[in-house]
Amino acid sequence: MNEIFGNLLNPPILFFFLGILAVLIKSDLDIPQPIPKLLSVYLLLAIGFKGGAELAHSAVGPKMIFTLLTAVAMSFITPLYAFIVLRKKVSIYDAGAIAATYGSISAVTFITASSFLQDLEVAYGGHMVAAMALMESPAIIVGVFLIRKFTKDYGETSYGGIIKEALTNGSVVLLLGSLIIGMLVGEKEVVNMKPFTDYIFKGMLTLFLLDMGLLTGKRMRSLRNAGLYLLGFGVLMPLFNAVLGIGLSLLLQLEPGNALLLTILVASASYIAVPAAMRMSVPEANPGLYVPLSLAVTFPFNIIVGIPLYYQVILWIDKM
Amino acid sequence: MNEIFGNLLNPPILFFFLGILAVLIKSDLDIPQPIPKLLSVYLLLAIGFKGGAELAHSAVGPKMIFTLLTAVAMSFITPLYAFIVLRKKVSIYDAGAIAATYGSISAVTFITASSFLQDLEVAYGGHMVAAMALMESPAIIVGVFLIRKFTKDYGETSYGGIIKEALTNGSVVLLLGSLIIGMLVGEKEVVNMKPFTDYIFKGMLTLFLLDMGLLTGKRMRSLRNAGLYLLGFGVLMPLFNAVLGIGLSLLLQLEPGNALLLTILVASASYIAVPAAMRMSVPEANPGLYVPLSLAVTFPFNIIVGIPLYYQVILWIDKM
Amino acid sequence: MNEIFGNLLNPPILFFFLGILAVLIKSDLDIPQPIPKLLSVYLLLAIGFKGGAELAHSAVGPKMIFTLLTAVAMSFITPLYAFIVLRKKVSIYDAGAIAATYGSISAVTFITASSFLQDLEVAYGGHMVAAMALMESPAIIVGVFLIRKFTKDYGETSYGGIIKEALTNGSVVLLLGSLIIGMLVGEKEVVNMKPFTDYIFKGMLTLFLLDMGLLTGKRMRSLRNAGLYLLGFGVLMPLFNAVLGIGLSLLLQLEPGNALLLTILVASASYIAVPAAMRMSVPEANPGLYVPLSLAVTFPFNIIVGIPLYYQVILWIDKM
Amino acid sequence: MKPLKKIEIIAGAIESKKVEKILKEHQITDYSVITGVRGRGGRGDRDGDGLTDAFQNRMLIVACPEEDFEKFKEPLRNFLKKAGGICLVSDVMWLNH
Amino acid sequence: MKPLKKIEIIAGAIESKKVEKILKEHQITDYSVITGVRGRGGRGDRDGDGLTDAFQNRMLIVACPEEDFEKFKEPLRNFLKKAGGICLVSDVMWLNH
Amino acid sequence: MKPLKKIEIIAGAIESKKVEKILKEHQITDYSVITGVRGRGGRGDRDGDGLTDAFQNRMLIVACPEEDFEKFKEPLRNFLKKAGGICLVSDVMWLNH
Ligand SMILES: Nc1ncnc2c1ncn2[C@@H]1O[C@H](COP(=O)(O)O)[C@@H](O)[C@H]1O
Ligand SMILES: Nc1ncnc2c1ncn2[C@@H]1O[C@H](COP(=O)(O)O)[C@@H](O)[C@H]1O
Ligand SMILES: Nc1ncnc2c1ncn2[C@@H]1O[C@H](COP(=O)(O)O)[C@@H](O)[C@H]1O
Ligand code: NA
Ligand code: NA
Ligand code: NA
Repeated sequence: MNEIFGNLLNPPILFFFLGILAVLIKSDLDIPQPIPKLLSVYLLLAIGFKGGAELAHSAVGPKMIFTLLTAVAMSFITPLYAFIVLRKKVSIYDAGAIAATYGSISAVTFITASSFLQDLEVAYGGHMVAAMALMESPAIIVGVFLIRKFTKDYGETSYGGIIKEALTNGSVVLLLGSLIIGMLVGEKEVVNMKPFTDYIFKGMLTLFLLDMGLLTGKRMRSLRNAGLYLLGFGVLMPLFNAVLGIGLSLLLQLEPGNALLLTILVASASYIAVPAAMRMSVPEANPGLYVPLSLAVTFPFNIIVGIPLYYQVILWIDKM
Repeated sequence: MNEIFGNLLNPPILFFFLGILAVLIKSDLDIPQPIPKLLSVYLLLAIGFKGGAELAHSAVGPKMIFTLLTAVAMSFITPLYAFIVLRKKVSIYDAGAIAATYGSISAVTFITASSFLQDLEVAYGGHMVAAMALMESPAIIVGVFLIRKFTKDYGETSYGGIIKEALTNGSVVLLLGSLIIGMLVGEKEVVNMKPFTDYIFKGMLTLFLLDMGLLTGKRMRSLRNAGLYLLGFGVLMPLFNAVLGIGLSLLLQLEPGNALLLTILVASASYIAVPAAMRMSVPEANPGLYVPLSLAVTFPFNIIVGIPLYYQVILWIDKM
Repeated sequence: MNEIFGNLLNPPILFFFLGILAVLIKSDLDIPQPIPKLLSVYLLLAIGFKGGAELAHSAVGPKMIFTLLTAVAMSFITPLYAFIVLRKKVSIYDAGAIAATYGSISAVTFITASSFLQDLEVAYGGHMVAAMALMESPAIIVGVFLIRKFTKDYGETSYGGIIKEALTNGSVVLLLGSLIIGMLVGEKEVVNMKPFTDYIFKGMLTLFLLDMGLLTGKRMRSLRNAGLYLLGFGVLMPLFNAVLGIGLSLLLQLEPGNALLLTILVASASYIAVPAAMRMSVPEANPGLYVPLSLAVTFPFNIIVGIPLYYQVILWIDKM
Repeated sequence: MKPLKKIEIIAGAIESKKVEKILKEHQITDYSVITGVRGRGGRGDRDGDGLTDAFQNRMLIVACPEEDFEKFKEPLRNFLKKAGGICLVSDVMWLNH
Repeated sequence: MKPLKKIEIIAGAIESKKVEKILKEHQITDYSVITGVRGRGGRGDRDGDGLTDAFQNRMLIVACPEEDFEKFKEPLRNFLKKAGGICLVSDVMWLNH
Repeated sequence: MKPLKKIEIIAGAIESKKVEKILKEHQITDYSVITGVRGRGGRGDRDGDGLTDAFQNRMLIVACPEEDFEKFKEPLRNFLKKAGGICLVSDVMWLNH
């Protein structure tokens, strides 16, 4: 257990705190664009490639397929109950956007969890990376659908456009592409790429989380407008989703590593793909609300408390 | 042979395809400036430094000197026959610019070929990096000269200026500088730098080729204006140049590794140094023509088909 | 001794020369923002983290504490005598700004010195990184104080603001933060981070010094306005400070590694933190004077001549 | 020199792509775009930070005859009303060539 | 469309933060900022290079009614006198929405 | 405040360096440059992508008295005719200091 909560003494997490701290003390430390872009392209490429290399060894079995189906199903379902919880307290536009945010996933949270597992030397399947890619977009479509239905505004929005945008989203393309490439290239190439994709990975994640800390710190300021209800939502929604995720992992009889990753996918919330899509399809929703909520509440909650907590629960259940 | 065409299953090449694909499906995946700049500075520095370190071990013999002379000669000659082929079909300005483009070289094609050789554990001489640096600029001077001669416009252009610009071109300076530094520093420093210049090299090349794929995909669109004649030129010119390159390698009795690199230098076309120089010296030439031709036709042709094909032919001849 | 002056045959130093050369021959080689920012964030993070990891093993003794106190004291005292030397020749504003510049430190000079020690396999204490962080800001406060006192302009400037800005300076926060994190994480994490913080470190430093060379070359042009007096100051001040630094190291009985680092901290001059602070607090001072002086005179002097020279002297004294 | 209208549109980076579309739909083929513009307006602080360009603006500059502007004026106004951003119109002389 | 003044302020990156402060002090909440602007002026070459933004400029764009401009005109003038930079004022029409 | 002409020149990144030269030749020492400008014009799409700045534009801003503009007007027109780009001239008031 100590080892698990030692997660907090991990360089990536500690640099995340440093980033937040730097903003709080009004330091001028900053990591301007497009450095964060470079780091995130690197991380997606590396995690996808490693996942694909892993997948090349594994047999495609029914458990794998059910895991993927469950993952996709959750990204359709989560926005529905999230929307119900939200719509009484915020506008329909905001409710739909936040619902989509929580139905989708956070790649950095997933990557942090995979790094956490690696530190504990716990294995996980390459198909979990595919699950992540598949969960990124469906929630966007559900979110827009909910808004259209409840505002009865069937205006100019073409679902075709939204679906296309969701599927051709840069990070989905990069993740799935890297995954397939990792599967294709063969062992020798995987070894050749290791210094780049593996050895410096933790350092790159550390740098990225420093930047995420800076960003989180900045976005925290806008939370004042969010109100207690939403703040509570930002903590309780991932917890509720994690319970679901752990339950589903139990049903699917997943090994602890895969169980944690499925749980973290369900419990995490998007702050990249969804905001970009929402701004275009639902400009009425307030990005000053849904971005800080997922970035400055749910993201830190998941990487600091969530990952070790969920994993501890998974181990307890596993031992029962 | 299978091993050779396994080139296609190389991460750099596959990520290049992924980049093109991302553009074709209209994904928003992008790698904004100055990230590509960082990657290309890294690649030039590393390839130069490694070449220099290699060169420090080799004796300067007549074969090396003849190889360098041949390389330089080719970058003067290639634009001449390219211009003759082109001038009937396109304006003199465009003919001159395209001729210069094909007389010069593509560093990324060279680097991809060197990475291909490394995978096959085939050695090559550090002086080939010097050959690359020496071939970058002469074609620019020839191209401008041809245009001036045929348009009889001896206006304000000062050859001194063009020559100076060609010689002080950023990538030439970085390549030659890194080469000399690699020669000077001694074995211990070369080892110290290895994790940076060698171990992560393939990963960095992969990232760069992903970006090149994105760029190629975007530039492919402008090819519509190019017409079939030019498209054919974009494939047949490198093939013809490769035949010349292989023939010259035979004459010079080069080992397979050096033969491939000389061939690829002759066969490749510039899309960095030449466009920049042409825009300043010959603004009448259309960069929407010569850049896509070298970048979106010849570059992919060379790295996908050319490298393994040329090398196969070199081996066949070698075995005869 | 040969080994020591072999410093010049170090990739970082040679690429620094290459950068200057590129500017002198008017090459268009450049490394645009924010690449230098990325490299400097990396270097500060890595040097801080490694220092912290080192510090985790060392006992806090009186020698360490006296070293830190001496370092801080010097950053208060240096601006005072620098100001006296300068005020007769330049405006009080410029004198104060230059004085602050020389009281503060240059992280890259320090990092180059630490890389120099590493090549010679000479150990140094992690607390020297703390000394660097502590010396960055005091000189700013002293500089502003001197200007206010001598111009009798007690206008709107609030010392609170300046002090706060000095303490929350981005590089101070990043350095101290990384130091503390390096202390906290434990041996296993330090090993995990090594490929990122150690193996590619020299390569990243090399890339950064190439950029510093380009910048130095550009700033050298503005030195024409500086006059001989200031140019002399740019060389003699670091020499004088180095003598003081060596003397203090003797008094403190520091080991050669720590002695060199203390000396280089005292002898080096800021071109990041101080200019940024001065522009805001003393807009009357001419940044076209104090930046080139520290960047294009003192910085190259220190990394080329200073580091090996000071170290040689330290060894001589040590052997006596 | 020829008198033209200069139209400067500052809007979110994502919205600006839509504005470009509107321009194209009205045969405005020539214009310039400045990216990475920060700003504050009715829709809060666009500080340029973040992993997407959701908190960035762009500035589109169009120089065109008044009659061309009249064509896309209303569609643009409608779009900006919904999506935010400003549009400033001024008189310029074009140093034609 | 509504007539407004467009105020364009080009100043050092560091100084521009102070200009933003002045705007805020005078209740000018809406404006845009273009970063990474290079330039030359009385205070030498701002070539955009360097590790700090000490050699960079920014351009602030404010569109506001003339009477609002009158309010911060003098403080701005005083600041620019000391810190450098230029302020250009012109007439624009605002495509209001 | 003093009336000046504001000259805005948008041209390719490489060509803009030549424009800066023309300005210098006519003793125009003070101006600003915005880099990384994208655009579309008669010479096709400048999408900002690529390994060189061959597909990028820059915007030069010069505020100067009309008589100064008259001096470099013709050389500039000739250059832009050949190399592409636009030049827009408008009236501004300079908040002098
Ligand atoms: N009065 C103004 N002057 C200059 N820029 C403005 C003004 N109002 C809005 N903007 C810009 O337009 C963007 C979007 O405005 P808004 O939709 O009002 O939030 C802001 O982030 C600013 O960059
Ligand atoms: N006449 C001008 N036209 C355009 N930009 C100017 C002009 N004068 C100054 N600037 C800009 O304002 C910055 C600061 O000006 P200065 O304080 O005069 O050095 C310069 O670096 C330029 O970017
Ligand atoms: N009417 C216009 N309005 C705004 N920008 C323009 C216009 N025409 C051309 N430009 C800009 O000037 C650049 C060069 O124009 P051109 O030489 O016509 O291709 C384009 O890429 C645009 O950025
Ligand atoms: Na989720
Ligand atoms: Na060639
Ligand atoms: Na010092």
